[in-house]
Amino acid sequence: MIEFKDFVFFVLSLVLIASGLSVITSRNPVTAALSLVLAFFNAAGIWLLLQAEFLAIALVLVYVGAVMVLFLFVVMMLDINLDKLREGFWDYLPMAGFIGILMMVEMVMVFKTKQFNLPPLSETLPNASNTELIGNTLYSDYVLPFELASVVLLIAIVSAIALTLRDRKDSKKTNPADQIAVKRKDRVRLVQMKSEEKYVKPKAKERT
Amino acid sequence: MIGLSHYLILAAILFTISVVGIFLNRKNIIILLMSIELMLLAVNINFIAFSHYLNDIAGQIFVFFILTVAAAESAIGLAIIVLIFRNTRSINVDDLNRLNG
Amino acid sequence: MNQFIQSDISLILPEVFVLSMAMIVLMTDLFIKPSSRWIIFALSQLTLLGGAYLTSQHFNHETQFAFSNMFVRDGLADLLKMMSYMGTSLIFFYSRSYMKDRDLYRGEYFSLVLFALLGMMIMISSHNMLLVYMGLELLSLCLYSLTALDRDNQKATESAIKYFVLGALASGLLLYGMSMIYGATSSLDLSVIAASLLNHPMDHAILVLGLVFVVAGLAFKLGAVPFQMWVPDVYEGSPSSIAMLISSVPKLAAFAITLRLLGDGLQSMMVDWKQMMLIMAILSIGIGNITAIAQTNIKRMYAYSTISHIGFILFGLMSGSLNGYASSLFYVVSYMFMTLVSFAVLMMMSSKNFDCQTLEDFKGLNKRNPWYAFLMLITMLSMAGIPPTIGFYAKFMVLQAALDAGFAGFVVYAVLMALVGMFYYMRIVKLMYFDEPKLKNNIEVPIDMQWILSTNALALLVIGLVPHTFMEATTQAVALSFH
Amino acid sequence: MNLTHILSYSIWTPVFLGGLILLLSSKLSNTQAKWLSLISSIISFLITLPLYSSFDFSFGQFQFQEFFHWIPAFHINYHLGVDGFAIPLILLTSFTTMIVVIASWTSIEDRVAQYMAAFLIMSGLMIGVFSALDAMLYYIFWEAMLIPMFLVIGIWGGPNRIYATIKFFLYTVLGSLLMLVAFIYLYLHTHSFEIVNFYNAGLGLYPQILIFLALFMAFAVKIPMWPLHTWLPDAHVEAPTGGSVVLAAVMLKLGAYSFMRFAMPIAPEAAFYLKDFMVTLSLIAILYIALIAIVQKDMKKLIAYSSISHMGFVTLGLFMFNAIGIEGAYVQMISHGFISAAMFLSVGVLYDRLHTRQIADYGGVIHAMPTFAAFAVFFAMANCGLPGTSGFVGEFMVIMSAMQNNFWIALIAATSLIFGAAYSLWMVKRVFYGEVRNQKIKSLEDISWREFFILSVLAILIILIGVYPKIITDMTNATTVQFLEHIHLMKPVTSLPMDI
Amino acid sequence: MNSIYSYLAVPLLPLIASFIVGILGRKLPEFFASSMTISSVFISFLLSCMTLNETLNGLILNQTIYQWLLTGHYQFEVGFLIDNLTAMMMVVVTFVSLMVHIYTMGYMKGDPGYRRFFSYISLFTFSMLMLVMSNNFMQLFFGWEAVGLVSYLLIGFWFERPTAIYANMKAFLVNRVGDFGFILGIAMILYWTGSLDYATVFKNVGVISAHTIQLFGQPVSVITVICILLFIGAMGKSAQVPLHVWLPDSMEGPTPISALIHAATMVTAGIFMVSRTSPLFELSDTALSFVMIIGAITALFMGLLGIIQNDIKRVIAYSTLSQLGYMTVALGASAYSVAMFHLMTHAFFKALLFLGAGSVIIGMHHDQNIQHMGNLRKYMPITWITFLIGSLALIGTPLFSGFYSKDSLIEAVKLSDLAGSSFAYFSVLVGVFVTAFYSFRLYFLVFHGKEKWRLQKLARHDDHHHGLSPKDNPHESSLSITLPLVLLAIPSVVIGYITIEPMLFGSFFTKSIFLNPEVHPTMAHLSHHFHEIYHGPFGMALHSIISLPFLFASSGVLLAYYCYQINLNLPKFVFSRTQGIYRILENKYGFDTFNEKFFALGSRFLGEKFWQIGDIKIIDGWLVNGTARSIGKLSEKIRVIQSGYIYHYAFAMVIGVFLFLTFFIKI
Repeated sequence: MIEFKDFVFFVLSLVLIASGLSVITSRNPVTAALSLVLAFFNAAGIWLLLQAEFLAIALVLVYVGAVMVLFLFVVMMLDINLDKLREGFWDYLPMAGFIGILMMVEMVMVFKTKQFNLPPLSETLPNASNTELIGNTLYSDYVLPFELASVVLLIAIVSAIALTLRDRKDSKKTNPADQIAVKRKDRVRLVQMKSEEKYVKPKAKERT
Repeated sequence: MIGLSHYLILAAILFTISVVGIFLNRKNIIILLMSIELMLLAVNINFIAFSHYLNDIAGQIFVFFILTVAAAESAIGLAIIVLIFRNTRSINVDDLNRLNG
Repeated sequence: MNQFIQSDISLILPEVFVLSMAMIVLMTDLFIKPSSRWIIFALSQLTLLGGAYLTSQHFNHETQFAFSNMFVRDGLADLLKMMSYMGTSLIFFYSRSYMKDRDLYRGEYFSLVLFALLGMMIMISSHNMLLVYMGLELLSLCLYSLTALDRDNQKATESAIKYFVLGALASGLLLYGMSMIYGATSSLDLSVIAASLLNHPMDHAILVLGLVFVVAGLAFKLGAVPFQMWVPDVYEGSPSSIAMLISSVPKLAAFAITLRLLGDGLQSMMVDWKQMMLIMAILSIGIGNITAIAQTNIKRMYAYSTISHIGFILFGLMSGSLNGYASSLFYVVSYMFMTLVSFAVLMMMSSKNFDCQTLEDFKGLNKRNPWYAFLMLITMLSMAGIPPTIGFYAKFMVLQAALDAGFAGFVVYAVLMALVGMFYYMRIVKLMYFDEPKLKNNIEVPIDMQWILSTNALALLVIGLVPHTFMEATTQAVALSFH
Repeated sequence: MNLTHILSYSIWTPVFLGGLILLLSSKLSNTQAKWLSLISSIISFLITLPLYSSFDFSFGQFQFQEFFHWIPAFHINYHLGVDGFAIPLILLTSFTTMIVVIASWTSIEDRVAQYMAAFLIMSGLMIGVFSALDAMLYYIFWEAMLIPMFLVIGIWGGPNRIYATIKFFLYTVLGSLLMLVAFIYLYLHTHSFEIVNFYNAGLGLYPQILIFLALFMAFAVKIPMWPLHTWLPDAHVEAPTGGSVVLAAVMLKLGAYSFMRFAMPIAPEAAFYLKDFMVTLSLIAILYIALIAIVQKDMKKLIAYSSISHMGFVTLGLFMFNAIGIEGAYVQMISHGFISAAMFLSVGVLYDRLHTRQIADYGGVIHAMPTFAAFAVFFAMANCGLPGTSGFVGEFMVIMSAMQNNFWIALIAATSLIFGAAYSLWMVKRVFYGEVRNQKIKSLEDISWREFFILSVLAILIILIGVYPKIITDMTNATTVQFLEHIHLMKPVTSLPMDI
Repeated sequence: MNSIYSYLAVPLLPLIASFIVGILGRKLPEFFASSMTISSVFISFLLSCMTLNETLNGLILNQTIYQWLLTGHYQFEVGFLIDNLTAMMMVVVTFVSLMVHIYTMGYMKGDPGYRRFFSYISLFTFSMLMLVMSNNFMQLFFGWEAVGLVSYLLIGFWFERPTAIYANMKAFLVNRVGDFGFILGIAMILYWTGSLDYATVFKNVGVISAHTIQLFGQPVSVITVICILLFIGAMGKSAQVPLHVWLPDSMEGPTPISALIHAATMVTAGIFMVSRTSPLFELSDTALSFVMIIGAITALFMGLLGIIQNDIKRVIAYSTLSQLGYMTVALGASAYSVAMFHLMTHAFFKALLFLGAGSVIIGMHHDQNIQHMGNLRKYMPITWITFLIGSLALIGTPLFSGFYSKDSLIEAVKLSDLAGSSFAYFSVLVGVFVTAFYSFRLYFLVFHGKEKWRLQKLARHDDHHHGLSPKDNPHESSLSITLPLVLLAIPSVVIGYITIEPMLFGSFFTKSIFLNPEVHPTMAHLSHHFHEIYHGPFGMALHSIISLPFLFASSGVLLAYYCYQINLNLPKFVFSRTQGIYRILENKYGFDTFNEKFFALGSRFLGEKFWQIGDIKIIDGWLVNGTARSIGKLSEKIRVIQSGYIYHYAFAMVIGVFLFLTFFIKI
């Protein structure tokens, strides 16, 4: 007799796997991104089954709400020629699939050991809620990584700006500091030429 | 009866899918990034499953950080992709072979 | 639930200082004119000096933990941090004119490098898998963006995406492995993991599954075969100064987490990871040295040389003894100083419109500038492991440890491969000394860099003559950290 | 005179002076550099003289020992000391350096200071090899010495110098890396790098054989023994005269010396066990290489092959395991040091004038250069082992000792009497005798006073050793006795096979 | 003179003179060079005579001068053994050397190498004295090789001549082949007796005589092996078949050295050495037979070659070879003293013949072809007379010195009962005829008959020999040339008569040469004949008239007279009828061709192959460069893996993980 929870797990899992496959096989990156969103939703559901409510919510909020939107932005922004994008896929599939399946079988065989056939825990968790528990731990034992996580985010910001922010080439922006610092010799060059003699082409001087 | 190993097997399958995705995808770098997200998701499922069955919150904390970092990582990854697109007008994986040998 | 107390802060003071200074650098950059960038430079160097000062305050004390045993401060950590400061400082010095010439001499460069340094320091001191991961990502993210910093350069961006994708894959592998180990031991703390592995014999398969993934992730960071593929491309594609950074200091951190995760946390799995390392070491030494021969791009050659050096470092690690760890530590530190000089000379020879990249560019260096040729000679000899240079002792210690551990056949193999390696190091010497120069322009180097570079290169020789203090320091650091 | 640190002075004086000249190289004119180098080399030579005069030769143990802990972490010590085997070679080294400096007086024009400095530094390092009593110290000197030679051949060498020098380098390093492995193995076994402790390591036969083979690779390359010899002709041909002289006179001896210092006493049972192997290689060197020498068209190559053939006598003598063989090998080493140096200098004299080393380009040189030709014929005679010259003594002793072992070994060794004469004299015939081949030879100038001086000093030494070889064996007798005692202690010789 | 050091002067004086003349060279006046060396040799000669006198009074000195080498329990010393044998050799050497020195003053006048020549021959005198005075094998070997060196230098004295420099190298190399055996013999002596000192060796030799060694699977007596090896050395130096090939070619050197080195002294070193080591040879009949057969072959077949030679020096050279064969036969017959006796007489008359030939050559303006000469007695009386005396002595005319030595020798061979003695006897008998024939063929062609240089067609046929123009007359040579001829002619006549009794049958050699009368009774029989049948030297001469050797000799002379004085066409006719034999003789039995083809070309072929295939192709090409090349190729292959595609890189990583999983997970 399959319990309802188990049934939910299997449904979520199947959809998760299907959407995962869709991510890597879809022709259109937009489809892929949306498949990924679906995958995240299903994963969130599974996490709920595992009583990780806070993370399930966070996953939906952060990933579906922010990260995947960013992905979609980029996908839309970059004008990609879709026709070319699927060449060679089937050529490599047998090899890749073969290795992938073998690896999976190996891993699955490991998980089939008794060690991990733990029964589900009793429903009685510590009296605090999941979120509270995470919060308490995060700000005490895990304060150092938490601070570091902020640094990581800072780095992401700094890098993203440093890499992508650029002045538009066609804007006529001038730098006042440069303008003030300009000297006469930068702009005017006096060339002395003898009038009678044959014109000798002056050597091109490097501009300072 | 659903046990820990079910979750682990699910994660393993997802992990494999994402890995296969990385070397199956010849064309679009963005899908590579998505595969990586998928891979992290698999890892997260592992951690949460363990956390649940071991009754230990550390796993969930780890997932929290993985989520954070993964977000930052995507930002940088996308920034690099944008740069590539600006430089070569292509995000075709096959075009990225100027460096070899 | 632990309250973090004063002592926690005092132990982590160097990291705090570096972090704050990195932010100060970041902020300062917004408010100064491009012509006053020297302030940034000075601030950065000051950061390193301050970090070194703060680290030295506790130097070589007994092992102390902070932040719920997450953060460890021990001999190994202190030594590696000091070396990281030195390495980073040298990188700033060496890359100054190179970056200026390429218009990369910006605030982000300094702050990102300092953030990366912070990541490395965290890695070095981490005693918890989560912290390992955080440090690693801190470092990696900085390196990804630094690689792409020369953003209009196609090669740089290409190498950045390669580095990024493969790095993310490696992080995924590492995380997967960590999750397995967490599942098996129900802890992220390395000591607890070690203890629980020792006390509760676990199912072997699941641990090996975790171990394989962890090893793969670590091997990627170190650049060991078959996880080395990114190394040559990133070295070649990224600006020389960034390649210098990637090839040098992070190896210390990677070494540290390898040692901590495997040597400390998973020491009861030694039988397994020893063999994995052996395989990787053999492949790295072989493929690194052999492939390097065919290279015409000097940075790629350095990359393969790095791979072969990593093979040697793994040789030391896989001995699984304190002796072996110490030898690897010695190796990785001396490797860092060697590689710094080798890249520095490369950058010295580059000019505004010219990037020294190919072996040809080294032709006749002795005629153009005998002193740099001499410094490069020392470095190449050191890389090749010819006495009396530091590189020789590095190889010597590693081989000694490996032989002690009973890997006689592999030692002979390593030695033969080192011979193959000598061929391409000597080829550079040949180009510098025996060939006529192709380029005629003078090599102009600021006076301070001349001195620092000379000191650095001569140190390879001088420490080679009196290596004892250095050896003792590494041996002691390992002895203090592993009981 | 306080001789406590005489060995250190012997090693570091030339290194220091060489380094000084190197540092000043941009500021010195060529003439200044030459004189400075000459003075340096003379000082370095004089410093080594007390080693001879103050050594107690009746006592074969290590003397003039210096000791301090250098790398305590690995029990590596700065331990120097010499016995009867080392002193003649040290003197030979410092002497050769002096000769090389004088010989290169006019032939080197380019980067004189660097050239001279390389030889001075090399000289110090080679003395270091001869006097190190710590295996690691020895190894470091051994490898470090390669670098100046590598540069000398590569920078001042002939047209194919790069191939030659890289071959030289890699060949040598190949051997020495295996030696390093052997040393480390011994270190792990004895927890010391002291050579004396290695002697008493008490290894079984199987590890001994492995150790011996590893050391063999290093030393056999250096000597060089067939089939590891092919670097030598190339290196000699391409090297400048000074390089060839040092290479032949001293560097080859390092290999043989190391057999006496390391391979044989550390692994005596293996040495016995592999005796036939070593003897076979030596005999191949003597016979096969001599035949090759006959057909050489390049003078230097001919002499290089002749060197290999002569060094075959050294290894043959060593592996006869009797006093006369070992001392014969030793005398042969010293003698070859002088003779090969003289031969290479003679080729250098010709090369400086005509810039060719092809035998076919010469003929009738004696008409233009009678004095020089007299020297050349004399050295050729010494090279083919004429009694009364030093070349005879070593060959004689080794043949004598070979006969103690086996008639056929002696027979093959003695063929060198014929083939040695064949290649030496045939070269003399083609180069010096006959009618004047061309106008260039007719206008050759006879040797200068400087060249005359060097060649006559060498000639006198060659005759001296030939007439009174006891001068060398007096130095080695006591050490030889100990050496054999040590080896026989490890494995007593019951009786040597009598059937011939 | 009773300290050993006083004898040092004998060899050292010529050495010092040689060094002074050699090193100062052109800075010395010619006169100074010659007078200096001559006086030093003269003093040596006087001292040698005094030494001989002392030894005749019973002096035997065996003493070390200095220790040459000490190694293990072996010691090698330099020392002198002064006894009758040595003293006799010293006198012969210094006397002939002195004669040659004096002769050279005239012969080499005006040659640019005048001083060099004196330096060389003085050096030779030193070397030869060291050889004969040595008291051990090591020093013997020193002298042995040193005379070889001087011989090398002197044969190539005119170094611009290709033939000369070819001949000197050949001489040295062939000698080296002999020395190769010699040094092996020495090595065996050292091994079996523990010393190289004559006295010690001879003392210990009895102990080893019973020992055998395995050689090619056969047990061979140690003594036999030693003796044969030593004799190989003697074969080289004393030009015995098949190592004789260098001696005829050595005539490329100036004539005085042909007299000194290649006739009188150096080539007899082998004979001397065997006599000196008679205690060894006495113990091995096999070795003696070997010696005898080699000697016999040399004596007969080399003599035959003399018949067809036209170069005056070559005729004498083959004669020398033949006579050396005689001496060797005597050694083989265990008649060492006879060999020594013949050595001495031969030294005088052969030196005389060579010097006479030199005089003729000067007279003929360096034309050496006897077919261009004739009737020279008219122009060169002294040379003629002395040359005739030399020839008579050579063929063994009774009462001449050669007679006594040669007849005794033939008698000794006849009496010997060793294996091969009958063949040897046949050879030496026929050899007498042959000797007589070619000697007088030479004599008649040179000193009698028509003056053939006056025939126009013969003039200037030769490139570098000047020759006499048809209108010129040869002149008698100067005093410095004729004086030695006369001085040598005297002993050539009388020395045999005077010394046969003490040398052969008296006690002269008894202390130097060891004889085992029970085994080898030859000398005893000979002595018996001499004393009981002939009653002294004169009786011996009378008796010989009816002996076989005399018959052979006189018929040889008569045949020569007939062929070259009466029927001049006969030789040509005979030669044309016996083309095959003539061809063989002309090619000298093919030894030269064989050596050139087999040894010279063979070793060069081997060397070339070893070099090109062994060194260049296999070791360098395959092993050294091949390894480098294959690593390079491997490198090019491996770098292809680094394709530049991310998915390949990722694939590599995943494969790595996969393989690790497969290897390490054990479920």
